[in-house]
Amino acid sequence: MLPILITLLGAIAATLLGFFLPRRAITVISMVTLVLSGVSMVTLWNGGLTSFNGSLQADNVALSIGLIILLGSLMTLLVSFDTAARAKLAFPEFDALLLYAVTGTLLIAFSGDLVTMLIGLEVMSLSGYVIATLQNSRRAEEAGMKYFLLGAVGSATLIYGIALVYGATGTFSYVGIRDATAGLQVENISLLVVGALLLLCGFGFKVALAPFHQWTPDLYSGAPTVVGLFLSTVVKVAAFAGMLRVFGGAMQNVPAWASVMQILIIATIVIGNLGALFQTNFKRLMAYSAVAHTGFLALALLANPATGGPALTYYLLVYTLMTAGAFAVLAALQRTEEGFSLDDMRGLFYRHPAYAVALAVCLASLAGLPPFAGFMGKYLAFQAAFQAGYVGLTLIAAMGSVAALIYYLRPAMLMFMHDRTPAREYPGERTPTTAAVVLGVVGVTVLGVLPNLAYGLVANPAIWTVLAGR
Amino acid sequence: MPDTAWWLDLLWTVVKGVLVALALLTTFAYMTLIERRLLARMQIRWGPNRVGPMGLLQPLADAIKSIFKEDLRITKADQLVYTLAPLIAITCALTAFGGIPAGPAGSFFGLNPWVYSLDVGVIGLLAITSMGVYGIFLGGWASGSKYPLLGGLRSAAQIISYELGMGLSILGLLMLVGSASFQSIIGWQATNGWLIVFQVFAFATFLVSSFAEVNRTPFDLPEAEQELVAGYLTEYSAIKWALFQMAEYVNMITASALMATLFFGGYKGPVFLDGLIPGISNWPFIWLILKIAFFLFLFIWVRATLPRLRYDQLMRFGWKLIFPLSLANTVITGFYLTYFRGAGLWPLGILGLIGLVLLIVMSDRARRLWNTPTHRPDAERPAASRPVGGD
Amino acid sequence: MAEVPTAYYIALSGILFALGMIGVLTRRTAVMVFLSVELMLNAANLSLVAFARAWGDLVGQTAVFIVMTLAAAEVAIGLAIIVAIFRKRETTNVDDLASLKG
Amino acid sequence: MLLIAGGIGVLAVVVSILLGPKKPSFSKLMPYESGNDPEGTGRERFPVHFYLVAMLFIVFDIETAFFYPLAVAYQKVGAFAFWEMITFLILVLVGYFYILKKGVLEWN
Amino acid sequence: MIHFFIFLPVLASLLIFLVPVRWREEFAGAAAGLTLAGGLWSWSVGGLSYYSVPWIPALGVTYSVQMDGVSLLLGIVTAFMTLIAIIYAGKRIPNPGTMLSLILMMETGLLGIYAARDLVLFYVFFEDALIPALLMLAIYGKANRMAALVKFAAYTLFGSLLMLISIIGLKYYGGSPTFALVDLQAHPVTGTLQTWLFLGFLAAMAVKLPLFPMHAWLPDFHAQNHDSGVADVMGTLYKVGAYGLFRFAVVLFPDAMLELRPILMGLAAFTALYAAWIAFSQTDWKRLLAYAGLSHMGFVGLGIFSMNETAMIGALFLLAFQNIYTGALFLAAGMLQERVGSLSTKVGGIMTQAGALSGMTMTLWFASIGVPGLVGFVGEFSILLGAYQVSPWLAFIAGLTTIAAAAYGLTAFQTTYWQVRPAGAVLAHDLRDLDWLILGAPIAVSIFFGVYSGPALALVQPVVRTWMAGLGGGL
Repeated sequence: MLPILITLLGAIAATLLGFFLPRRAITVISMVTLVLSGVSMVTLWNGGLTSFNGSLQADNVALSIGLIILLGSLMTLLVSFDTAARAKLAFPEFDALLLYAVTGTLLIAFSGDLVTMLIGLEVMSLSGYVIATLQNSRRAEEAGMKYFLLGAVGSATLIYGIALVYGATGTFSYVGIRDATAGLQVENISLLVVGALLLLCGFGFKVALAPFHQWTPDLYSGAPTVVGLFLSTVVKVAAFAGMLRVFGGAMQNVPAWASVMQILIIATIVIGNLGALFQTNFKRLMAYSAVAHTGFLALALLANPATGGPALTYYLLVYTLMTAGAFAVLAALQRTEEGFSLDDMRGLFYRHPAYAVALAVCLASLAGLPPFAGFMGKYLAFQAAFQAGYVGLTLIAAMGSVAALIYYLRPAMLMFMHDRTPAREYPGERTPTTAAVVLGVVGVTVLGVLPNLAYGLVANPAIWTVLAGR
Repeated sequence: MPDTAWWLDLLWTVVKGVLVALALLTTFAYMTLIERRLLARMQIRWGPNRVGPMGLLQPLADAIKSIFKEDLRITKADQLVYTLAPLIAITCALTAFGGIPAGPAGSFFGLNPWVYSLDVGVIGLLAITSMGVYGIFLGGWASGSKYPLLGGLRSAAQIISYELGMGLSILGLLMLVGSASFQSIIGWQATNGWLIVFQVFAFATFLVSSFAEVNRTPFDLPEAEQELVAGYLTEYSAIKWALFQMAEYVNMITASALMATLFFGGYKGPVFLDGLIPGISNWPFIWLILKIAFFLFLFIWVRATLPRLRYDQLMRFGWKLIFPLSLANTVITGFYLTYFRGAGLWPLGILGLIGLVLLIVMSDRARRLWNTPTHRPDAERPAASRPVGGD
Repeated sequence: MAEVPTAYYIALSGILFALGMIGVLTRRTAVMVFLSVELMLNAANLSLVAFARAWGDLVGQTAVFIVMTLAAAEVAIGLAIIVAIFRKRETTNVDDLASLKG
Repeated sequence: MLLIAGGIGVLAVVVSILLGPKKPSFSKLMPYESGNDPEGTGRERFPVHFYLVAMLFIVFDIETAFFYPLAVAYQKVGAFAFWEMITFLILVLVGYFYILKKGVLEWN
Repeated sequence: MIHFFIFLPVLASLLIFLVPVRWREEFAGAAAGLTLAGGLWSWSVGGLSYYSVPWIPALGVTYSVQMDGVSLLLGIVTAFMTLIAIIYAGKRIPNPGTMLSLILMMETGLLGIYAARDLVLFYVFFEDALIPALLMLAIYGKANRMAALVKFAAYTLFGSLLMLISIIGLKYYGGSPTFALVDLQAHPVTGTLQTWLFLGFLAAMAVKLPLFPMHAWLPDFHAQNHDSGVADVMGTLYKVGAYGLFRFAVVLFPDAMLELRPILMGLAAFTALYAAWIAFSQTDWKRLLAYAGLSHMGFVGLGIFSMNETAMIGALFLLAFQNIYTGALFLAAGMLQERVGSLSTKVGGIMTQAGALSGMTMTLWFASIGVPGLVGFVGEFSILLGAYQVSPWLAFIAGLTTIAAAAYGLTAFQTTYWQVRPAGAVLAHDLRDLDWLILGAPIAVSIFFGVYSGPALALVQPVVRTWMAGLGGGL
């Protein structure tokens, strides 16, 4: 409750103070807000508080995902601090909307029933649409439009799914749904299954599972880089949090969704990885990589919550760090919002050695190479899925990672190849962005070497058995 | 009502509906006449007095003229919408009135003196009336011409702006009554006294909003001849034009009825008259019609008295004055009800009165809110890059 | 009057939803796609109300309220985006938005 | 029943329209532009301000819509309702203040 | 101590960037020397004992390391060759900081592979060694390195991800509490499942070994690497497939290995012969050496797969020392390239101008083709001896390889060093200062252990014996 309120207050402050203070001050305030919210989350740890009759529950699941969200948002703000002006995004509204979106994402993570989740999701999505379109350019608008249209379709599907689930169970609360689905009545089951599948589709739109992923590449590459960073990390984390709550907690007993999910995951992994193989623009590559990672993340989701939950949480954290790190490097170095083409990256190591190494670390982590955390994330996801009996799926995912390695490898290696052309990167000052990069790189490395730092916190299976709430 | 006679029920409803519609149309017809006469009187001239005795047949003549006039079809218009628009306008206008009770239940020859009744009568009525804006906007758009388009836009903007003030101003009232059905509101007033007493401030804002809602002076910008020829009506003629006019007047009647019902006890007369003629306060129709007549007169009176606002003033007036004021009224009422309910209701009336007086005293300052031309040179603007709501 | 069975409402809402979905899939102008989405939302509302009645439960109706709000917010933002695009390109055809390829 | 009352109106109107004579139309049925030949289409873009007003209306109307149930149930809920309302209002007023500052409510 | 041994190089590889440019070579050399000293010290105390702490307790991943005889031998060889490579790199590559760092980083990966007693840890080090290998190729490679890179990475990852899944499956199906080798051993998986898991594991090892159908990345990898041969040395060391099979597969999948023994041995023998055959037609030194190495690895594979004690000892012995002479040969090829600007085997006439270089190269070649008295012979002979007990025919086929090796090795040597030097060719100078050490030290080691293989065998033998004993007395 408190963390959400703090971010909300921050958002309001950013909205109103935007008229009186310079943008950077607003950004600082926003960051302070996020930190405060994080602190309040830490104090709530193990508290297991609920409010509004269980509509909001601050259990450890919510808190850990909330912290991931805050981390991603903080990195976004850090990056925006000095690149927003270049990206023509230097409005206080950007910070305000960002915080509103964060509020929404936290609502999802803390949600205890479908309606709260829906509100959070929409607050997040709506702010997201605006953020994506905020930059006054054709690219951003086009990206935002696609995002919006498909996102709206996703929302509608989701809402219809919620309606059907409500019809089948007579309740919105996760606990209620779980209890109701424990002893299924026959006449309701078809309703329930259809509802669950619609929910799955709706969430599929939000997290970009394969047949519903079309907006992703356009959005992540068309929107300003900072925005791409935010949307591909925080928003995705939140959508997964929602899925975790709904499918891992409330609807664990509902039949059929898991098998459909399997198909979606296969499609996602195949399409995401194959799509990324043929990209020539780094931003688009990252976009497809985000799709591919969705598949891996969903793999953890599919598994039994006791193992899949911590795996998903850890993976989300790592995913946030490495994706944000990569985008941050991109934001620091790019001259235009189109980002780099892969050719631009040739020889980056000799022009900006530190950035290149940082990017290489992020890419290696994304590719799942040890000792970086991406490996552990992938490993945990595979293990969770494997233990849940999805052996074939795990094999397919492993094959997908091979493709993934190749397309991450190409840019990573190109950076280290000699190149005589003059620098094409943006030369200016960019300390805060660098801070974000450092955060990402250090996080990825430390968590890779000592995964237990994060995993140990969430690994207690007890907190995952009450995913739906008490 | 037994289930078996649903068709009978339906039949009676239809009959009542037709009656109401006819009554409204007749009122509309004579309203035009009365308005012209009254205006003329106020401006010290005669007004129509040729057709029939005292010009009483003038409305009939007008009607015949409208019907037999050529129905122009503008080449650039979107024919379907062009035809549909006045229909929407009049339908909404007529429908809205049906929900207002004209007497106690069963007082109309054993039937209920209303066409339909909803639990959320006030809200339903507001909803239906606000649908009328489609008629106006679509009419303006479908004409395929510039003046109507702008006129339609303007009036749509105006109507929706004042819709807010209107909707908000009755909130305090609803809080007091605790129900949104007309029956309960009237019943509450019968026991506790007219709501105007307790919600005088709300009434003020409601009244102003009603004027704007029905596009009457001083808010009849959409039809401002000097600026936009005849607004959304420019390309309309004959019966369609008449329908729009009709809708406007019917809306006026509805607004009057609404004000009467919400703030002036509805179909109930003053209770003290019961002492003279027992039961007089419960006579159907008569009280409502009287009250409506009073408000209609007010409409005409104001038209004769006040000048028209400029469009920017109009919008600012709605957004910066009416909207916050009605909100404030709501909050104050809410606060009072929560913490001083035990003290009775009359202080609320005094509070409202004080507010109104304050507003009038401070009217010069208040006016600055909406009346100052806020022309800012472009250079002063924060670079146009600041997006507003996504533009 | 006789009660209308809940199943009828659900069937109707299902049809509405399907129509909306078809609209989304076949229409090419942003506004029409958008309208179809609204249709889908209202289908959801309809079924929510029907279910709320069937369960004798007010929560479903509350949810409708919220969904309506969401729909409204979506309209506001969606139209803003569509208008912004239209003003730049004079088209809202989704197929014309193809500067991001790959 | 609500529809029937509306239907009456529609019916009456349709009949009256049918009654009206439709003499052959003139070719001069062009949009009125103070006697000038009309230029361009009549469906021009209109000032974005109108969109804004429409959007604001949506936002605040929804707000009002939220208030109605609250108002009706107000006395039953008690003090919680008041604070609920205040919280909600503050949020709404943030938006109001924002648009005020943005100058959306200014018409030049 | 064991952690110091494993992680000193990676520490140095990071710290090296803090060291002033002109001192970097010395710094790296000192670090590598220190590591080697650590290895030798461990040898003197008889290995480093088992150490295990939970790493990710919730998942049963442990950090378990140990340096027993086999690990130690391979570790010391790695440390030794790393030192050699660093010395040469410092001399040959201008501004070698990055290269030195990568070399050291890779050393840690390799030492980790040898020390790891936990499958996940093993996997981590396994992949970890890959990154510097890739970077060496990317930074210092030749024009077509991208293709080689992608091929290398794709093969490797393909295999290792399958291995990862089979690692997960191993714990899951066996019901072991942790991934530590001891626990996995105590909770074996049996039956068909074991075969499947073994196949997954094998996929990774076969790529690294490399075994016949998985070998395609190898020649490109070497051919595209930097001329100096430094990267190739490290690449050679990276061929740890046989070790992985020995360390994990033999104990975890004994049934599967026995079941598949004929096929695998056949493949290994075929690999050895096939590679030798291909090597025969190579005209590029590095490709030639790559195929020669492949051929050796076929031998090693044959030894491991035969599940025979003698053969296995020989295989590990060969695995360790093959690194030394093949690595040194790569460096020798690098020196040749440095002198004549070409890696062609048709240069001709080097012997007359750079006698010492030629002589040393020849000695190394002899070691490589298994001339008795040199270290290669001991390994190859043991393998053949052991394999003969299992499958005489396959041993015979593999034995042909030694003849083929002599043929391709001597032919190449002849055309490069003896054949008449074409007129007007660049004058190739002979070995200078450190060159002596770089080639001399490996030769010394080769000769020493070729003649007196006892100490090395003493390291390997007990481990293999215990291993085989654990399988019921060996076969």
